[in-house]
Formats: sequence, structure tokens, C-alpha cells
Amino acid sequence: MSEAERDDAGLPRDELLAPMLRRVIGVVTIVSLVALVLFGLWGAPTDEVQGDAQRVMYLHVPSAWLAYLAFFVTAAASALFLWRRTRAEVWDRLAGASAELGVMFTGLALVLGSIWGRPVWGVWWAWDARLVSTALLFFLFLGYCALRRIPAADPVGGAKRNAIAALIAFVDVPIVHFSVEWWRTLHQQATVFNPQLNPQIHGVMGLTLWLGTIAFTLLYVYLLDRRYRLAVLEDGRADRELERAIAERISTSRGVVA
Amino acid sequence: MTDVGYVIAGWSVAGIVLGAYTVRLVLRIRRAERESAPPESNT
Amino acid sequence: MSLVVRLRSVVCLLGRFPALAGADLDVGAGEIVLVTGPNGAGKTTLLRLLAGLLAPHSGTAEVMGCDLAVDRVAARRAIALVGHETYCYDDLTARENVKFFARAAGRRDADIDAVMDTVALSESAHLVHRGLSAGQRRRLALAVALVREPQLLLLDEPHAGLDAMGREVLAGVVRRAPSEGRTVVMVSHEVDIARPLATREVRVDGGLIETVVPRVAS
Amino acid sequence: MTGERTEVSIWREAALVAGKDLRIEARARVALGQILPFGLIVILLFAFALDPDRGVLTRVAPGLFWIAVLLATLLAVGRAFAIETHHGARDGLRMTGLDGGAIFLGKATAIAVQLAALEVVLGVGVIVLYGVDVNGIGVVVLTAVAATVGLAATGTLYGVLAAGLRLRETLLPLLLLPVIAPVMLGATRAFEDGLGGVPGDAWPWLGILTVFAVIYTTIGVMAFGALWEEAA
Repeated sequence: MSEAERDDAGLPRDELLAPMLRRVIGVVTIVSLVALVLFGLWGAPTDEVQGDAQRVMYLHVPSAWLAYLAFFVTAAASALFLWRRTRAEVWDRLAGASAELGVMFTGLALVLGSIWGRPVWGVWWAWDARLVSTALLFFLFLGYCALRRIPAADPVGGAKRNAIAALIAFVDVPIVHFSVEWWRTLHQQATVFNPQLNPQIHGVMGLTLWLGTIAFTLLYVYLLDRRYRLAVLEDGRADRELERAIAERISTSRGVVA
Repeated sequence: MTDVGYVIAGWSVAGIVLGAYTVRLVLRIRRAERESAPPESNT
Repeated sequence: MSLVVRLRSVVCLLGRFPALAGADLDVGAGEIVLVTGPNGAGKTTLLRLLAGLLAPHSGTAEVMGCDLAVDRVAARRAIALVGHETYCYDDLTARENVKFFARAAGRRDADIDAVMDTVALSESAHLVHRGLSAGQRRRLALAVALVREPQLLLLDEPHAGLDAMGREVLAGVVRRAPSEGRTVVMVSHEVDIARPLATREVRVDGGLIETVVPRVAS
Repeated sequence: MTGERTEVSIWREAALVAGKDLRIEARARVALGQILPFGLIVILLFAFALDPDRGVLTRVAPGLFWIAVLLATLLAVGRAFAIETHHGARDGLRMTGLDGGAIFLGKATAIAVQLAALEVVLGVGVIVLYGVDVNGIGVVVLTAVAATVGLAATGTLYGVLAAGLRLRETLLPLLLLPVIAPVMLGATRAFEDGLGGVPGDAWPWLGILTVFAVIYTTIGVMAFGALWEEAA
């Protein structure tokens, strides 16, 4: 790429995490996920008000947290890519990888929210402020990923366009959040997701919720590194072919001229 | 459907989605690695 | 003689195809450079590069003192590219189109009328662009470029589609360019007409530029 | 050497671009002849869809009005960038060296003007067809202005972002609609407070609409130039 300088080491970094660190994170992720399953399904006591259905919360809340984290990472990486001094392929790939994970976690949060809402409140979809915000976030992600799939004539130009699109959507998230909060607080209705109305989460339940959040975040970091690695491999092949085509063109025409 | 049914549904959906994505990702990486460096891996 | 264009081993990509693969070129102020070479050799790419519409993949490219790798937009106000397209809007009349580009360059009505006369479009100035003939459109494209009073005039096969009167207009514009402080880089296949107008000729082939034996224009 | 160049400030350049777009519209009459009738048909279809016993339509009239405006915005934005695709007009505009921000303000203004005209006619349509009685007109007009600026700004921003791309017709709604959800929400609630309820309640919604419009106009002025360069 003409403008995107190679990384400081001169070579595009192949992955985010050093292999050793990645294996460690991988193992810790598996351990924490297993612990989450144990605590989430058996360890934590059954909620008196909502019954066993409340156990879905241990996955729904972490997913929703990851959705916003992934979106923040995409926006931060996009900003770094746009700033000429820090512009590098790393940030563009990171933004894309995080967005793809964001779509998955946001979708999961919505599905789990629905599965949790049904038994507890008898509705598949509750117009709760946070659930609505998460739904809009889901479509912002989908739009961004759809845009990324469309190639641009100039790779750097396309990456700049995607980065700007990410920031435009990112600025929208707080506006959506406030407007939806105001909208839903007008219709004050006890919903399963409103912390003020939820029974105070404490003890083993609180621990399990923390465990879920940590396990999901670790999983996100691991998958982010793997998805980034895939992007490097896929870009790598394209770059090599391009350099070969240029070299070929120069050698043949030089041959002719000389 | 009893509450337990919903719990099982929720947790299995999460497991399937996350698991499937991870497996597919690892497979895609393996295939890409094989394609991009066939000459060196002739041991 | 200050250099208007300085290219050193420039590589330019069209998608993934290296249209320019290590091109070198120097053009001084007031020169009229004819660019020849087979089709698909990179001639149009060269003009789009000089106009700042394409970013160089590698190599150094300076036009009007601006480094194209850093900022392609800065020099554009002083450059005009007359390509196969007229840049105009179908629903606007010939004069309204020229007026838009004139106002964008800060010109006044007098300049517009003058340039419409230069390209002999005064009588059909009121016609809507959609209704203009191919020859009229080529002359309109020239008018759009001239009204902006560019210091670097890039012409991409300007003779194509020009009638006799149009060729006369073009010859006049190119001959007067140096006296009006304009440098011209012209791509043309109609060598017998173009060569007498040019002060120098270069050939683009296989994405490279080489100088043809310099001929002083007769 | 060259003629003395008068200093064309951003606003004059913006006015130049807006003038060009509006003159093309006056000549081609696409907004007046196609987008406006489209809006009216949508209003009519809503009446078919919702059994037009007065009660339902009157209550949801603000929401239906803004959905119709939203759909018309998609068409207006598409049209605004379609005129730049013929005869290499995009390259022509680049060669003028006009400031990206000025082009953004110009095109957004042209879209806003067309939307305003559309809203007046659709407004009359809704009042007549849905039997809405209007009081608190001040809030209604202020809301419409703030919402229109917001729609025009984000519309122009995503219009240039999607310009020239393959599949831009389906990509533009997917990108634009989630982002302008707050405008839909704010404008509809403000209209409801303005028309029926207590106009005073509308101020917070008007606040959100104004913040939205200011933010996206600012982003547009900053980002349009770079996006215009990348447009295929």
C-alpha cells in the first residue's frame, strides 16, 4: 500500500498476540468457560423471583458487554487508521476483525435477551432501552460489515472509507442511547433488564456474572487475534500476487526497452 | 416449556454459536496457512 | 526553467494492474509535450496521475511543486484535464455548465463569454448538454478547461471526434499555450496533426516512458 | 500569469454547488415530479394499511409522516449523487479543487431544501387525509427544521460514502436508517407533543435533534473531502 507504512518492525505483524501468550489465553479462556458453565447452571442459587430462567442472564449480560466493547475497539482502531501518523494495516484489520465479532456477540445478546424475557415476562421482545440500543448497534455493525465486503479501487482509499464509516456510526451510539433511554423512561415499565428494578445481584450470583464477563472477554481477545491472523493470511496472498505482477511488468518492459 | 427448557435453549444457543464460529475460524486459518506457504512445508 | 512535472520510477495501479511500472518524466514550464504509444500502455493513467486523480503506488511524483503521494488535491486548481468525458451535467445548458466551473475558479461572466467564443460555441450556448452533438461536447470540454485558466493543460486524445473547425480551435489553443503561461501534455494518436504542435515527444509503452528523438516543431 | 482569483469563501462555494444541484432539479424536476408523489402515495398506503377509522390514523400521524419523509430522503440522496455519475462529473468536481466541506454543505443544502418542500406538501396531506388538527405550530416547525438538517447531513454523508459502490442502492438504506433512528424518535415524539399534548414537553426531543444535526453537519464538513476522493 502506498501510504500505509509497514509496521515498525518493517514486516506486517502476523498476529496480535505472541504465540506463547495466545496459548496461555486460550487455556485460561477454556478454564473460565468451564467454570462459568458449572457456576451458571449449578453453582449459583435459583432466583426466587425469576426461577431458573434467570440463569440465561449469565450469558446475556456478558454478550451485551462484549457487543459494546467490540464496537469501541472497531472505532478506536478506525480512528488510529485515519490519523496519518499511526496509519497502518494493523488498525484496519483490527477494526474489521472486531466488527465481525461484534456482530456475533450483539446477535447473541439479542437472542439470549429474548429467550430470557419469554419465561420471565411472557414476551419474546421487551421494548427495554438497553435491548433497543443493542438492536440498533446490531444493525450499525451489519451495515459496517456489508460496507467492508465491497472492495474499493484503491485498497488504502477503501480502508479510509470504512474507517470513516465506523466513526460515523460510533458517534451515533451515545445519541441512540440517550434518545432511547428518554423514550423508554416515559413508559416506566418493570422489565427484566432494568437494574434498578432487578433484585440486588450479590453473592454467588454476582461472582458468576463476573466470571461470565471475564470468560467472554478472554474469548473475545482470543478470537480477535485469530480473526486478525486470518485477515493477514488473506491479505498476504493478495499482496504477494500484486508485487509479483509489478515485478513481472517491469522486467518484461525493461527487457523490451533495453 | 418449563424454565429449565429456556435455560438449556439459551446456553446451548450460546455454545453452538460461539463454538461454530471458533471452529470455522481455526479451519479457515489452517487452509489459508497451507495455501500461502506450500514450498516451505516440504519436511 | 522551473519543472512543472517531475516523475521518478513511478508505479501506478489500475485495480491490481500496474499501468505505470517505473515511469520517469520531466516537463518544464511552457513545453508542449506529445505523448504517443500503443493503447493500454498507460497514457491515460499518466494524465490522470498528473491531474492528481490517481495516487502513485510507489516512486516520487511531483506536479506544480506538490508531492502527489502526500497531497493530490492541492495542485488541482491549477490543472485541467480534458478527457473523454465533458464533466458536464445533462440538464444544464452549455453556458450554465461553463459558468459553474468558471465560478468555482473565481472567474467572472466576461471570461465565460470569451471562452465560449474561443471554442465557437457562442450560438449554441443555450442548448442543454444532453442535446449537444459529439463535436460540440468535445469543444465544451475544452471550454470548461480553458475558463479555469489552468497552468497545466492535460489533453487526452483531443482530436478524437473533433470536426474541422474543432481541430482549428484546438491548434490555436495549443499554440497560444506557452504565451499564456500554460504547459501542455497531450496524448494523441493523430500524430501527423499533433506532432507539428508539440515541442517534444515521449512514448509510453509497457508502463514506461522514453523520450523519442526530440524534434523541433516546424 | 493566471487571472486574479477572487477569494471564494466556503459559503460561496457551497452556494455554488447548492445552486447547481437545485438548478438541475428545477430543470429535471425529479424531486417534484417523482419523489413528492412517492411520498404522497406512501401516506395513502398507510391509510389503506391502517383501517382509516379516524382514531388510529390521527394518533400515529406524526410517525407515519416521518417514515414517509425518511423513505423520500433515501430517494433524494440517491438522486443527488446519481447526477454526479454521468459524463465523469465526479472527476470534474474534483478538478475544480472546491473544498470538500463546501461541496458537502452545498449538496446537503440542496437536499434539505427539497426535503423541506416535500415536508410542507406531505404535512398538508397528513392534515387532510388523517384529520390532524394542528396547534403548537412553532414547535412543529422548529422540529421539522432540526430533523431536516439532520437527515440532509447524514444523508449526504452516507450518500457520498456509498457513491460509486456496487450495490449502493441497497447499501445506502442499510447504512443510513440505523443511524437516523434518533431523528425518527425525536421528530415523532416532538410532533406528538407539539400537535396534541403539551408543546413544552417537546424541548428535550428538539434538543436531541439539534445535537444530532450539529454533530453530523460537523462530521460531514470534515469527512466529505476524503470520502469524495475515494468514491469510485
